[in-house]
Amino acid sequence: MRYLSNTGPEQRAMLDVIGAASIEALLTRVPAKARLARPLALPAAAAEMDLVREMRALAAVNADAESYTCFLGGGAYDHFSPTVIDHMILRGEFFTAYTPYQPEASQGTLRTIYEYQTMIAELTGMDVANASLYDGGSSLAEAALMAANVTGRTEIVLAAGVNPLYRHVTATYCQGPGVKLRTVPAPGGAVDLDAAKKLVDLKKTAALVIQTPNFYGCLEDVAAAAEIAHAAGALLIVAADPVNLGVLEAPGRLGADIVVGEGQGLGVPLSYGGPNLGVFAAKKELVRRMPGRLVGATVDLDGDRGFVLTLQTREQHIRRAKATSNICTNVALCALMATIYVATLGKQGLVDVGELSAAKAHYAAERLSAIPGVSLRFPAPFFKEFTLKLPVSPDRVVGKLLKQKILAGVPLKRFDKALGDCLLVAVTEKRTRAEIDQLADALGTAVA
Amino acid sequence: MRYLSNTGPEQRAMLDVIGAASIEALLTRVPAKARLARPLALPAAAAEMDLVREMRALAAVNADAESYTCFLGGGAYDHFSPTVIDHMILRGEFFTAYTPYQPEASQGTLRTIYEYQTMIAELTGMDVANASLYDGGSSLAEAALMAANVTGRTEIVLAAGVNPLYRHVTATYCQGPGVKLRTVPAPGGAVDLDAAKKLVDLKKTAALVIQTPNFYGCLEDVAAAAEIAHAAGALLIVAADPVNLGVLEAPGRLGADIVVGEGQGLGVPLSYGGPNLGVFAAKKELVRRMPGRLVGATVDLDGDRGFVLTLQTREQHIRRAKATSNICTNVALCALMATIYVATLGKQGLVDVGELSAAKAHYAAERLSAIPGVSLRFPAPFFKEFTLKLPVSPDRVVGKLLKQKILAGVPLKRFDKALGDCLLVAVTEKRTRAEIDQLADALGTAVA
Amino acid sequence: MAKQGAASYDKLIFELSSPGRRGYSLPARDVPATADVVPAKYRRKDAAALPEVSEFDVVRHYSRLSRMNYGVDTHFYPLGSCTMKYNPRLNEDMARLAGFLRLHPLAPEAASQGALRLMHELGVMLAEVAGMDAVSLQPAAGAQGELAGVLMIRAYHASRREKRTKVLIPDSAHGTNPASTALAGYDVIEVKSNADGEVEIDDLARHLDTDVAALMITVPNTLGNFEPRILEITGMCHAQGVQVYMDGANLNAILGITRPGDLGFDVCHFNLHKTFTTPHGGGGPGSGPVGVKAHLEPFLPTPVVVKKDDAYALDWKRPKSIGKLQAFWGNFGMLVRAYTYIRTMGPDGLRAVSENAVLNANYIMKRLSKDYDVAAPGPCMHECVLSARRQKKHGVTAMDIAKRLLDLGFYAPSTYFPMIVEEALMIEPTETESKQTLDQFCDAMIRIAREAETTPGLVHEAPVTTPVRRLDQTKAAREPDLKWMGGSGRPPSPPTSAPIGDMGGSGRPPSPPTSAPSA
Amino acid sequence: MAKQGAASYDKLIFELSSPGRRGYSLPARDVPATADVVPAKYRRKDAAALPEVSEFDVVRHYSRLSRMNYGVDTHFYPLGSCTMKYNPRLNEDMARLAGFLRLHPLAPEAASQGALRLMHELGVMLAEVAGMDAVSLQPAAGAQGELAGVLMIRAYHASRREKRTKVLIPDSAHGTNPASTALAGYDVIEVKSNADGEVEIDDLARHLDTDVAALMITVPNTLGNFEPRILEITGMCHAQGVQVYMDGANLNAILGITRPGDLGFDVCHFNLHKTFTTPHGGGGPGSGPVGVKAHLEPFLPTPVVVKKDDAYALDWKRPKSIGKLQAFWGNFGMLVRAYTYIRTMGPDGLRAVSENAVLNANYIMKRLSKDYDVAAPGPCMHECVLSARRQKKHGVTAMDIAKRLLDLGFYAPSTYFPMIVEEALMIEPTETESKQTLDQFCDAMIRIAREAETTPGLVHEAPVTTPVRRLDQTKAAREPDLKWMGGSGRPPSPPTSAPIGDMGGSGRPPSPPTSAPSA
Ligand SMILES: Cc1ncc(COP(=O)(O)O)c(C=O)c1O
Ligand SMILES: Cc1ncc(COP(=O)(O)O)c(C=O)c1O
Repeated sequence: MRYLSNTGPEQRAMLDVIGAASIEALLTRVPAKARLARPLALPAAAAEMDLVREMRALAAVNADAESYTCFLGGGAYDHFSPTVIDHMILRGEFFTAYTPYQPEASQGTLRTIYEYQTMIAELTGMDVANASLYDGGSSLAEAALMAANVTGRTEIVLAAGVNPLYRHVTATYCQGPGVKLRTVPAPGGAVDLDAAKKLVDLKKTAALVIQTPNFYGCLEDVAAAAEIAHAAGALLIVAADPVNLGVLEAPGRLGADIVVGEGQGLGVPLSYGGPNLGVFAAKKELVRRMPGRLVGATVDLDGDRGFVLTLQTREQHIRRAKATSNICTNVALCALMATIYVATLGKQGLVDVGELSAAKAHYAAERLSAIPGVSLRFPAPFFKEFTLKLPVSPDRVVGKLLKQKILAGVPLKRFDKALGDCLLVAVTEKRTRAEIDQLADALGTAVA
Repeated sequence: MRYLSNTGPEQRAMLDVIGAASIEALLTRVPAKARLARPLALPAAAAEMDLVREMRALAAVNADAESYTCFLGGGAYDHFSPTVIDHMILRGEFFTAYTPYQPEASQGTLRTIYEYQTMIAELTGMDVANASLYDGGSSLAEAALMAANVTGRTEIVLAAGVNPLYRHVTATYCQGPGVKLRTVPAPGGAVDLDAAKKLVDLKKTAALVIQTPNFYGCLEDVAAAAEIAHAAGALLIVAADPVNLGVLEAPGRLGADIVVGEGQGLGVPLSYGGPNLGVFAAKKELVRRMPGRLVGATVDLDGDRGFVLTLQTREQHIRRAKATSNICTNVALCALMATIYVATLGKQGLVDVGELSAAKAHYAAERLSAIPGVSLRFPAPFFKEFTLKLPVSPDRVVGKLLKQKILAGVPLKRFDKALGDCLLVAVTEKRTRAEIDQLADALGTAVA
Repeated sequence: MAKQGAASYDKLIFELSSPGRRGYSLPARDVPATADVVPAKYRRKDAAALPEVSEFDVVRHYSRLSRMNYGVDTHFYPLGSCTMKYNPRLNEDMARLAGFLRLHPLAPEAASQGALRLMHELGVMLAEVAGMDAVSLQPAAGAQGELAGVLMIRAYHASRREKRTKVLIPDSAHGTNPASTALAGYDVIEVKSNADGEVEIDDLARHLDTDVAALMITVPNTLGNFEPRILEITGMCHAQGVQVYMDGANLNAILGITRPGDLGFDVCHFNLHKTFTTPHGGGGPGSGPVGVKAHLEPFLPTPVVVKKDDAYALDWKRPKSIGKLQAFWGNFGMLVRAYTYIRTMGPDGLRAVSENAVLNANYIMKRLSKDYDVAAPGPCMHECVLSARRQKKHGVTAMDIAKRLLDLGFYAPSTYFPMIVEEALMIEPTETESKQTLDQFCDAMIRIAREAETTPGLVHEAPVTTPVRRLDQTKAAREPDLKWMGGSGRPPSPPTSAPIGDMGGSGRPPSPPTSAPSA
Repeated sequence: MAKQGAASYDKLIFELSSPGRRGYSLPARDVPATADVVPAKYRRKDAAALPEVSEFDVVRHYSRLSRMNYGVDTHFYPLGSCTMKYNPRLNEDMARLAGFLRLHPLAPEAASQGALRLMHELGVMLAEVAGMDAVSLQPAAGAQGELAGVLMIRAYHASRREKRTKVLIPDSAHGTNPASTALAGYDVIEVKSNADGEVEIDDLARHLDTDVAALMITVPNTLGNFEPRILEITGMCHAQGVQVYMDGANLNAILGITRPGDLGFDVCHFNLHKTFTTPHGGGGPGSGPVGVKAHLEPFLPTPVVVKKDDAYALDWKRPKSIGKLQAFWGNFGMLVRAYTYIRTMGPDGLRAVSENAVLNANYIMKRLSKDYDVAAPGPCMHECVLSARRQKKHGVTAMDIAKRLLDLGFYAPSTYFPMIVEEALMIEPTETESKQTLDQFCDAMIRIAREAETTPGLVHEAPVTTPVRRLDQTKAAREPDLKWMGGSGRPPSPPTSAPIGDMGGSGRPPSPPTSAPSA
């Protein structure tokens, strides 16, 4: 019981003060009928060294990106993360603190969130960013609902290139409010803008949603999409990976009204898909309709600069059923990781990460599409991720390369039947030329 | 250059203030003849992710106690170490601080050292312990010189069971002062007390030195040794492993005048033999002759309790050539690890560690000595370590078991020609019965 | 003076920036430079204005900022409803094993067996703890667990062709309860609580009808009391075909003592970041698994982790599922921590957790009952709610008391929650705190009660030892300054107060902090 | 007020102890209980009085204690002669790789090739940096490196049948120089330094004779200046068969600029915990490798790491070796850190280190030269020494200034070292500090200079923001209280002032702290 404090004598002394004969005597309000008469059926307590041994074995079974060469993407990426991040978030004052409701005792957290909001606003080119939502998927869902509330409309039009997992989450969130989702096809990889124009309705459409680069890796024409959305009085929601925005244009500069995205690439570990970092930024006109926490600068009693949670009337703890969202706990510590990541990489670092990833991805695409029977599935330009068409089952190829400690890519069958012969390959700045060449050679053999 | 701060423009601005044309202009006192005309011949700077990859590979070729089952001892032991230790010493305020010369800005370090001194004094049964020396070997050397200084005598008598590496270090330190070393044999594993009595000289002997358990794992009779030493007006120096002292009697209670030892077992990682923790404790009459730093409690301007480095007139920075030792930097952070270790394990934990280690060691001794041709080399009682006599070359046995990821023990040939057929086996509380059985089975096959 | 030394640090990372300074090192490009791999039209026109600092700048800056926080590691944190217990270091280590930390969510199932097995086992363990039949680990936090739970109830009724439009929630509930329920498309109906924070059975009966989809309540309730008539309540609901949802945020009070399932609940969520020691991280991430009885299992979020023979897999074929809540499988890193914790404690340990949590809360309530009004008579469970009514008479509010505590070396209790208690001070000590700490805290609280009578000015002045003191919340809301504008001091032009199609977003400043609940 | 809040924490771990409380969990015994495996006569009669606390007690206690420290991470640390530069986090990670951290020193060489290779390569790199022919990594710190170096010189002379009894050391030397030399059995002869801290060539010449074994000097010297006539000095020595030892503690000033070997030195040690970024850890551990020219190589400590073909080994057959300095091979954990650092910086990076270290020191010296006396005219190298002579006239000493700096958010410079400078303030900024930080520090120093004239009381009052203020050093030395005695307050009976056979150990209290050098 190394996590418990009270010893027998201490319990006794406390009970005496309370005036209770036993701890049992404090539990009398729990109906006898509902009392658990047996111990919980759980494994017995494990000593530290035994549990460590067992957990190491359990972890060792997994093909992680440290012991395997990882070309997996689809919304989570094996980007480089400077070691200072973990050292800083392990400061107990950061990771064991609660939501900064008492600003005087929380300036550390509040300042880092304010820095985070500034960084995200700058990267996305938006006026304001919130303190984080759960992940890219729920951020998109919240954006869709916000658009519906703001516009008073009931339909969301999504490009087919939007990550199907995000579309799935959005559909879940839209059930209650009864917001309808419609999809615009993307035959060439990028969204069919003419089809979008037709689908976007002057009365019903609350927002047009695109992702760039999209799930298939293709870059979208944000400005054109903005025109279509705004022409119909709808908002443009853009999903983007902030780690790409050192090189790619900020969606805000191209007309986005809301920018969401998965911020995992900004120094947040893969961790089998969670916790992630839900990025959410918007135009300032929309700030009072935004979901999630906001930190603002103000002054204290002595006129010194200080930071507080602000515009809380949007939130559930004050507005309850009328809140802009039900979110309470967010992913503050992941936002801190991203803050430290952006601080460490900085202005030039994010450019380097983007350029390196793009260069390596294009080198990989060249090498791979040179393999007989293998080709790029879509003509549209891509950034760090691309879709390959294979002559044999992608699952089999992936299985074969796994034996060579290569995570070759994500088979798209599960996401889109029509792409059953496709493999989604992502290449970050971490992949070396040697690793890419190995992938090409191994894949060449696997499809031969 | 991520560790450097000044940018070109900043350098320029600073040079302008200084009134120098260039940094070169600040180096004019360095004789041109001695200037290095070429870049240092060192590997080019490595990027973080590249260096990590390379270092991982370098570390992976070592047979560490995490991936191998370790039965090695001989002065370093694979004891359990609670994870909180590393989390606490990674607090920047601890590990990036200097020696606490400014007490007001160093109370954290000073308090932990005071706690450490108290814990070591309690474990060893001595009046005072210092803030640490380098390791067990240099602690013994310092004790020998201190004994010579205190008594004004010139000879040290060491039991043959004292760790040969410590004896080697002691011999090195004694060259300058011209202190002579003599050795008492230990045919039965424990020191021959009669021989000791003969060797201890009423005029020349400054101290008798024993280690318990000794290098061969045998327990020594401290009280008897104390009688012999004191009868000759010499001091008794006892080398002991503090992690054993939850179960074994404190040498101080048995007449030791100085207790030294290697404190690595108290939560300090093996780290290929360094940094270690030099434990040094003595009777209070000897405090002003002790080597190393001492922290004392005192009061501040407001009468509040506070801690400072004290009795510094013993030390090199004040006494220079007349100092009790030349030590300056010690191993403060290792002492902090030991402090947190003892705090976490506490009163009962150190008993458990000792009892478990002893029980497992004796189980192992039983299993191993049951193997045909294998026997315990010495009759004397042991604690967590013992010497085995093998029918075939210990080096060959060790080599064979290494292939089965077992570090079987330390061949004694290198340390004592006469024990060329012996293997030193240590068993800590970390070894499971299954691991011990594996060792026995593997060794049985290897010698068959 | 409080603002001298390190405490006076007032920099933002941007204010340390120096053009050209670098805090990272990346390898040189080792592939040919294929010109314009990214067409100009997609490229950023001008570089993002991000900090340019050294690695050392980063380490010193964030080390200093961290020192401006109170954390559980450094301060007693009696924040009611938040279960601020010790966050075991072993959890952190285990979550950082490369096999877990560096595992990609889309790695082949065959290559993720260790992770899937851990999730499957954790689900089974949580189901046992709550007396539920199945658990989904996907919700990212309690609120999302609530959403998932209510959506499952909704899908359940729909599957039975029942149109029910209302969900009943006590007025003492946490804000996320009504918020999640509304998000799930239900009308929220408030049920009155009596003075002890217990559900008014008559009021409940009055509301119960076939239009009610569910009752959502917190057990123990937000006053820290166990609903004595809970079985009656769940029974009444079921009699009307009403599903009962238990907000499990207070589960720390009943581990091994009783189970939501045994109390008649159909759904309940867990806050792994409360009961199961995953760290709060300054606001998150958390994890909010949701458990259900068998009749709701078909509606669980997809995918579900299943075990076939000795292999584990993600089951996507769930036709009745409510869908997905986040892109991947859940906050896995938090799951590893919770799993490590449960394995460390074992069944006896978990029960001892609740027993000691209850003991500690009652001890505090008893020691403070002379100097403060107790919101509801004891015995309480894992937390107790006091009211600063009496102190208010001297002009000292719950917030003043909270601020004063900061000076005395303690974080503050939750204030102004639950809303049904005037000047509420909600205190949850948790089982990991020692009697010594509780006594120090009680002594401080009693000292403040005295100060309220004798030297209220001292309490109003507080805090004086913190880096900043009593920040201007109104200014913050009136002139939102939500990002750094180059230190021009000039805040961004305030948002246009009435955005198009405003559906209730108020332009007025928020109610003053004194009445903003903190939990 | 400074003592409120967390700063006021005044517990020792023993004072948190509660009988029966546990902070650990060990497995149950899985082997048969062989009765009395340890005979009673060897057993402890009564259990050691150690703390009994929970794991949480440990974490909170040491987290709080840490906050009572200033570290490089949190404060500018201009401690002269100590090179308090940023300690890279990557070094810490690499030293913690299981293959290094968990490697047993007596593991078979065949199973330690990675570790041996790292040591071999580091030795080669350090030799290149210093222009030496061979390096031993065994010394645990600078002082032990000195001892090893002087012992090698001793063995060298002995091997040539020369009896030399004296070692010359400038009066400006660090205390370990004479201490190590005396320990090696030599008479220490002080050589005068001139006002600039440079060796008095004439005084040196006067002392140089065939009875002198070595000259030991620090380059740059402890006033931060480079000996302009160093080649002449080493030449003079060699002419007399005198070996020259360079204390390499100040190597941070000359990386890639010049090398001890090229300056004519026969031996020099390195402080990896200064120049090569291994952390100081609150006083240690460090690492003090020693480099030598070829003629001294036979005398290196055993064992030496050697490379045969592609295999690495420990060579124990060193008949002329001075022996061992510590039980094993050196402070390996520190070697991994230093290796990681050198590989990270590369040759250009290391040279830039020294250039910026020199630039930063000269910048500070220049900015403070109006308000403080400069000990020696510049340009200085990596550090500069000021004198508070002027301030002393107003009754403000170097120590007062140091204490005042603590209130202003800076650690203090080294004070009263070197001893040849009155009221010395020795300032070493290091290359990792930014101009912004240096400017803040200089502003603070100038402010204090003003305060010394206008409001000296303020400076004497300092520090006021620290947990304790101006501790009573005399009481500490007169009534030594060196361990916790159950909080009885009663200090242990003071040591008998004159132990048997006293050879100089003084009973009198130490010279007051104002004159105790801190470096
Ligand atoms: C009673 C109660 N319910 C629900 C929640 C919401 O949980 P989360 O913050 O994890 O979304 C909380 C957390 O503050 C709570 O205290
Ligand atoms: C000039 C000088 N020489 C020698 C030393 C001693 O080095 P160490 O403390 O590593 O023994 C120091 C360290 O303070 C020093 O500054």
